[in-house]
Amino acid sequence: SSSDTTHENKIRIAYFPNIGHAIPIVGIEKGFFEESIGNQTKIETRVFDSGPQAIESLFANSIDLAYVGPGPAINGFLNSDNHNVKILAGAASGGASFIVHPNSEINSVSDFAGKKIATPQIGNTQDVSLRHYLSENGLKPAEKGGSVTVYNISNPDIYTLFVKGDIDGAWVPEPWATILETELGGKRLFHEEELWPNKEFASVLLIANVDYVEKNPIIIANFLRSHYETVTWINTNPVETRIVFNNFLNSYLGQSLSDDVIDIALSNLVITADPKPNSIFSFAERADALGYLGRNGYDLSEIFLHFDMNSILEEST
Amino acid sequence: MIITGKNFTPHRIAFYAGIIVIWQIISMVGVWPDNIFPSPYEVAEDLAYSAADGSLFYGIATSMWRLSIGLAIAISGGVVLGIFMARVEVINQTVGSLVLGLQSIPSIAWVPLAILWFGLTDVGIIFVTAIGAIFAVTINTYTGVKNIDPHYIEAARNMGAKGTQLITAVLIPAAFPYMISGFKQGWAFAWRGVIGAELLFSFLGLGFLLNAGRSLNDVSQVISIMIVIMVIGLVIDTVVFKKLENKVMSRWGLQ
Amino acid sequence: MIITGKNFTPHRIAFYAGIIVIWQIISMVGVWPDNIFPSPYEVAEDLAYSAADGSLFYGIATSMWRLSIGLAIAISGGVVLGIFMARVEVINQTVGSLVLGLQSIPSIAWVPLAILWFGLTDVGIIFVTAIGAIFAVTINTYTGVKNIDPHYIEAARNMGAKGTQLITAVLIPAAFPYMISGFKQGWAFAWRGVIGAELLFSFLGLGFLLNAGRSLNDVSQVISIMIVIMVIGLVIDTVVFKKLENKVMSRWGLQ
Amino acid sequence: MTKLEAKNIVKHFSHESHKLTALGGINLKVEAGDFVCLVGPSGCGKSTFLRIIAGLEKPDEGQIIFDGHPVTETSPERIMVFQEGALFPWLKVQDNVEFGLKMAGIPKEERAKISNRYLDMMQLTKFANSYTYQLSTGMKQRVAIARALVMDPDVLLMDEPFASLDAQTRDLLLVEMQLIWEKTKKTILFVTHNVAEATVLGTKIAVFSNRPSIIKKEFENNSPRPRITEDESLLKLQQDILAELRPEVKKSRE
Amino acid sequence: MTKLEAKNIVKHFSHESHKLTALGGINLKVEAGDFVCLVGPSGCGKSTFLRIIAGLEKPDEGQIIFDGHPVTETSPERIMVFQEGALFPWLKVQDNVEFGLKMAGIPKEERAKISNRYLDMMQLTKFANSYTYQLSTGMKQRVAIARALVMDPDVLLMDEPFASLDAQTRDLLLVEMQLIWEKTKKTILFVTHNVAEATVLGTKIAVFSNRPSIIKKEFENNSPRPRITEDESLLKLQQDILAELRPEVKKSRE
Ligand SMILES: Nc1ncnc2c1ncn2[C@@H]1O[C@H](COP(=O)(O)OP(=O)(O)OP(=O)(O)O)[C@@H](O)[C@H]1O
Ligand SMILES: Nc1ncnc2c1ncn2[C@@H]1O[C@H](COP(=O)(O)OP(=O)(O)OP(=O)(O)O)[C@@H](O)[C@H]1O
Ligand SMILES: [Mg+2]
Ligand SMILES: [Mg+2]
Repeated sequence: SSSDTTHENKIRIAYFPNIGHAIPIVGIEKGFFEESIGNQTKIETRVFDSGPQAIESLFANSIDLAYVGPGPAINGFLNSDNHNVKILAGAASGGASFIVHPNSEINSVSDFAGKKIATPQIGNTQDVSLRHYLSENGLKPAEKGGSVTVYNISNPDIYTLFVKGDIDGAWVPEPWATILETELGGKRLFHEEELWPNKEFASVLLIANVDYVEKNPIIIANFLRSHYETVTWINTNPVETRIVFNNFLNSYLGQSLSDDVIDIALSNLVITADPKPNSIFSFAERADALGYLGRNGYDLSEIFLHFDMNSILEEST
Repeated sequence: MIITGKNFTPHRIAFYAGIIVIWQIISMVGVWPDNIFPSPYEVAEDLAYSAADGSLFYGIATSMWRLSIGLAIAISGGVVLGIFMARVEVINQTVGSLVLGLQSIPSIAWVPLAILWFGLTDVGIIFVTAIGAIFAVTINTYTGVKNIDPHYIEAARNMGAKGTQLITAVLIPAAFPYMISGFKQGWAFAWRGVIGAELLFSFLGLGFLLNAGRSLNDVSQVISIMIVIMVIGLVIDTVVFKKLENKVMSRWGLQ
Repeated sequence: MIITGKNFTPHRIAFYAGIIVIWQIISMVGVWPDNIFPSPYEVAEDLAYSAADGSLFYGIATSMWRLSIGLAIAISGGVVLGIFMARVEVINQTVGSLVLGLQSIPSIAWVPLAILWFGLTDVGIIFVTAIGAIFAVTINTYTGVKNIDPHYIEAARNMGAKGTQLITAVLIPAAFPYMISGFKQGWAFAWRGVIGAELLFSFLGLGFLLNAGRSLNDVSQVISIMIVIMVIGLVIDTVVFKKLENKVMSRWGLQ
Repeated sequence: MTKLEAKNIVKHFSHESHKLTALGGINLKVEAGDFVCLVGPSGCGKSTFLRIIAGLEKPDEGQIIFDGHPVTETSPERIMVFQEGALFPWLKVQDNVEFGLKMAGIPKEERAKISNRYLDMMQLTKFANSYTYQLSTGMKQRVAIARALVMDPDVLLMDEPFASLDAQTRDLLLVEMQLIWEKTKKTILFVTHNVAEATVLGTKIAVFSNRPSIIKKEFENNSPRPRITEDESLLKLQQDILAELRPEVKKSRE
Repeated sequence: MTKLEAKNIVKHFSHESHKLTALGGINLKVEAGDFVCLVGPSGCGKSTFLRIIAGLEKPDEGQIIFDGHPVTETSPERIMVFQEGALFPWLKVQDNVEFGLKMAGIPKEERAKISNRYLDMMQLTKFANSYTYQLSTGMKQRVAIARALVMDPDVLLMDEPFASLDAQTRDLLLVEMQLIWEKTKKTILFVTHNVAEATVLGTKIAVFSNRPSIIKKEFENNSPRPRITEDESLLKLQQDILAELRPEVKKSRE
């Protein structure tokens, strides 16, 4: 494709303008990544708002690293040529909730029948969780002849539907869960992690183009190091994280969120570099049961890229 | 729907067969990896699969009925508006200019408003469809009417044609060769609008299937649905618009 | 860019003023909550804001240059293709039918392919823009050429016009009144295509600003950008296409 | 009774490189039942004058008084046969002929009865179902004449209706026109470049001058009817008219 | 030397309700330098015949031999003046006239020199910059004639070129046509419905029968030139031609 020149002195990173992507946002805005990689390598960033687009860009060799949810990470791995897209690290865990519309009578899963529920995108993390949750509770979505109508519609549109009262509930990531709760009076029925073993599941992962990693081990090692360091910084500086995040929103979208929303949203998720492998495998099982992983079976045994950061860093110094 | 031999000429068949062969060769040579450039075989397999489980036909039927209503609105609205724009300068200056402006807005930007006004209903999708198609009909009707030989209108008025009579007996038939072109485009844009709206509303139909393919990064499903969309477009063009066009053209002695 | 008094007639001004007043009334009555239906005042404020910090003008400039290239491709390709479709039945049957089929595919469905083929570049956006616009140009050129009075072509051939000469000296000028209509639509669809592509690529331009507003549910920013898009559409239509159209029409004695 | 009066009709046109006064003040009084033939050099403004009478064009000065009222718009009371036909290509010949009747709301069978009569008169019965592009130029002209005659208007405005007809067909139609006029006592304005034709048909022949044109001279013509082209008695009048015309054409050469 | 030969030209057309044989086997030999006038009833197929010679229409049977070769396509060697003008509305009068010269790649100044000569001949100099909708019907017809004459073709095919001209303008052009023909010894085929005009111009007058038409009779015409419409010496020939024509028109009435 047309955009790639030499990769030697360049690393191209994609992420979303969401609070779950605090690592790359803080890492870029505070200059942590730049500092760690050194000034020989130029960092280019792209801000996306959907997983599939990030995967397409990886496939097209337009980016080298991306922060995405487990759904796209798995699809990216399975659909890539020679499994050229793999998970390098975790970035966040948790951070999705089920929000009930103030006028809706949903108090527990037993009230879901006949209701209209939204999730942001087919096959994304919340969508798989919702559909799995429904089937675990003996419910089926309308298109399979069941009683629950599932809408896959983007977060801003979910907001509009919430305002109008056209939906009864939505399974959404942060900060949308908090926005629906604080701005529109929605009721948080449960945090998604409550449904998972150990109350944790990977919600944002760092994935990479394997070719790039193999060609640029030192850049990647340095990058990963600052990825880990940023995790620590965020967890020790939540207030400053909020400020950085809002500054980013302001400069990128020309708008920011209220401090409350960010604080609550941030407290509802865990910034961690642990990819929580078990949650990814069970997520894949659920997605497969929904027919999302193709007709030919799937094999995730290679999905994690084994990358020995420490020995490379030692060698290079 | 009778597809006559004339519509599917040897040339056409050879052309499409050629495309498929080239496509297969490219995918075999491996210029692009399989995940971004699937082979025709894989696409056909996907198609067969979604045909077998019925989801394809259900999707087609859903999209088609939304399209019919949206297109009907676009055609009737577009013809009326186009005629008035061509004949009444005030309307051209006001409503006409607004339609034109509205047309520059991508359907995707309409979706939030459609949701706001109509909710997640068929009506919302039909609105986005109609708004996507009306302009092509309007502007072609407008151009057709503006370009009518003024002598036809003079003769008709001299013989007593007025108001609605003038419109139905002269303006519409005289502008018809261009209006067909508007209908044809209106059809294509409505088809496109309905798919686009379904994709964003993610609410049944072919657009939904397309979105599902994209969300799962399943390029061969995306391409298979795109092909279905195209084929339906071509068939309708051939059995409806080409026939209409040929008939009108031969009447006017243009063939 | 000189906007003459003629283009902004009292009627037009009154019409748009009326719309704003009605809008203000609806927002004051409070049919819909403010956060999804802002008042014109809020929208104007937002507009002023993004104009003040320069992002608006940068967005406009970026979108406009992508549009120019995409539209140039669509117009030149569409004119050539339209002429050949009208004159060479084999091309009509093959490439022509393909264009028509491709046209039914919403731009949104092109985006994944554009990313795969061209990467996250301006080229991808230009591709989506050109593909969105080419069909309107093609089909209007086709219709225009098909509807040329056959006597013009006979007379020209009799006087020795052949090949390219016939095309440039007869087919294009004779079909020009309809080709303008194609350019006008091509422009609207290209404009729409560029915004849509920017929105999906999330890559600078007005479409990006639209998406930014949408991402944060800032409806007043969304509407303010939609208005900017519309106004640019209207201004271009008035200063470019209306002028061209009036000139050609008056030459042909149609006004 | 004065059916129609042109009062000082002036009409200007603007061209790319100059302005042009087509009609320089036309005055003409037409009594009910007059058959007025208009002759004049090519481009002097005959068609323009008929169009103004029909209400299809506004004069820059002066006015047309019709039945005592100024003409403001076109109306089926004054039906025009256009010089260039203006047949509707989307209609069959018969539907073209019936167009005005249909607009007037006359039922189908009655329309067919009327149109068949005139199609027969114009020798077009066989072509009733043809489209206009399938006709020869002379046939089109006959359709246009039939389309006007079926309307049975108060005033007929005919702009060189026989220009594309062969001499024999024209002779037949000259007879028909006289019959129609005598039977219905219509008021007819008839533009022609054929002086013989003018003298056969007209009760009055008005000669246009060169641009800016006025009516240079009017001739009365009371020869007995039916007249035919070969009538010796019309020769003198023809010579007189030609004598008026000749200098006008010369002038336009200068 | 035979310039042009029509060998048994047959042409059918289909209409909505019937088939029609326009040309029923036309045979005609035209020598180089002949001025052949074609006369016949309206709708008999004169225009169709010229179009076939021009190569704009294919005969269903027979062929046209031009300079020893069968005609397969149109060419500027045989330039046609269309009965209905076919002027280009997007070009100014002068550009219309120069169209063929431009196609032939003749430089601008030379084109202007040639076109100005013919615009003057047609009394259109003042209208060189006008568009065609700004012209009267007769003026348009003169533009069409000029557009053909500038081409200076081997064979000129003229389809009722003077039909919309007044008698005086026509007389002037009859003189011009004879001058041009004598000076350049062009081969001309000239359709007209005016028998006097045919006898003034033609070295040969061919009379078409009614449909399915054949050439019923050919007349030689060796009267001395220049001839004018009023020439007494042509009267006898005119009577003979009319006598041939009359039954044809009658037949078409039946
Ligand atoms: N394209 C066509 N389709 C069907 N019929 C046609 C077509 N062109 C000509 N004809 C028929 O062929 C016959 C001859 O037409 P043509 O125009 O050659 O006559 P013409 O002798 O030139 O008559 P005129 O003197 O009226 O111009 C007519 O009866 C006409 O209806
Ligand atoms: N729409 C127009 N725009 C500009 N000039 C026009 C227009 N219509 C007519 N004219 C001019 O007005 C003059 C008179 O035209 P008109 O058609 O009335 O002549 P006419 O007497 O009918 O001629 P003909 O015998 O050739 O039909 C001409 O010089 C013509 O150029
Ligand atoms: Mg005239
Ligand atoms: Mg003819």
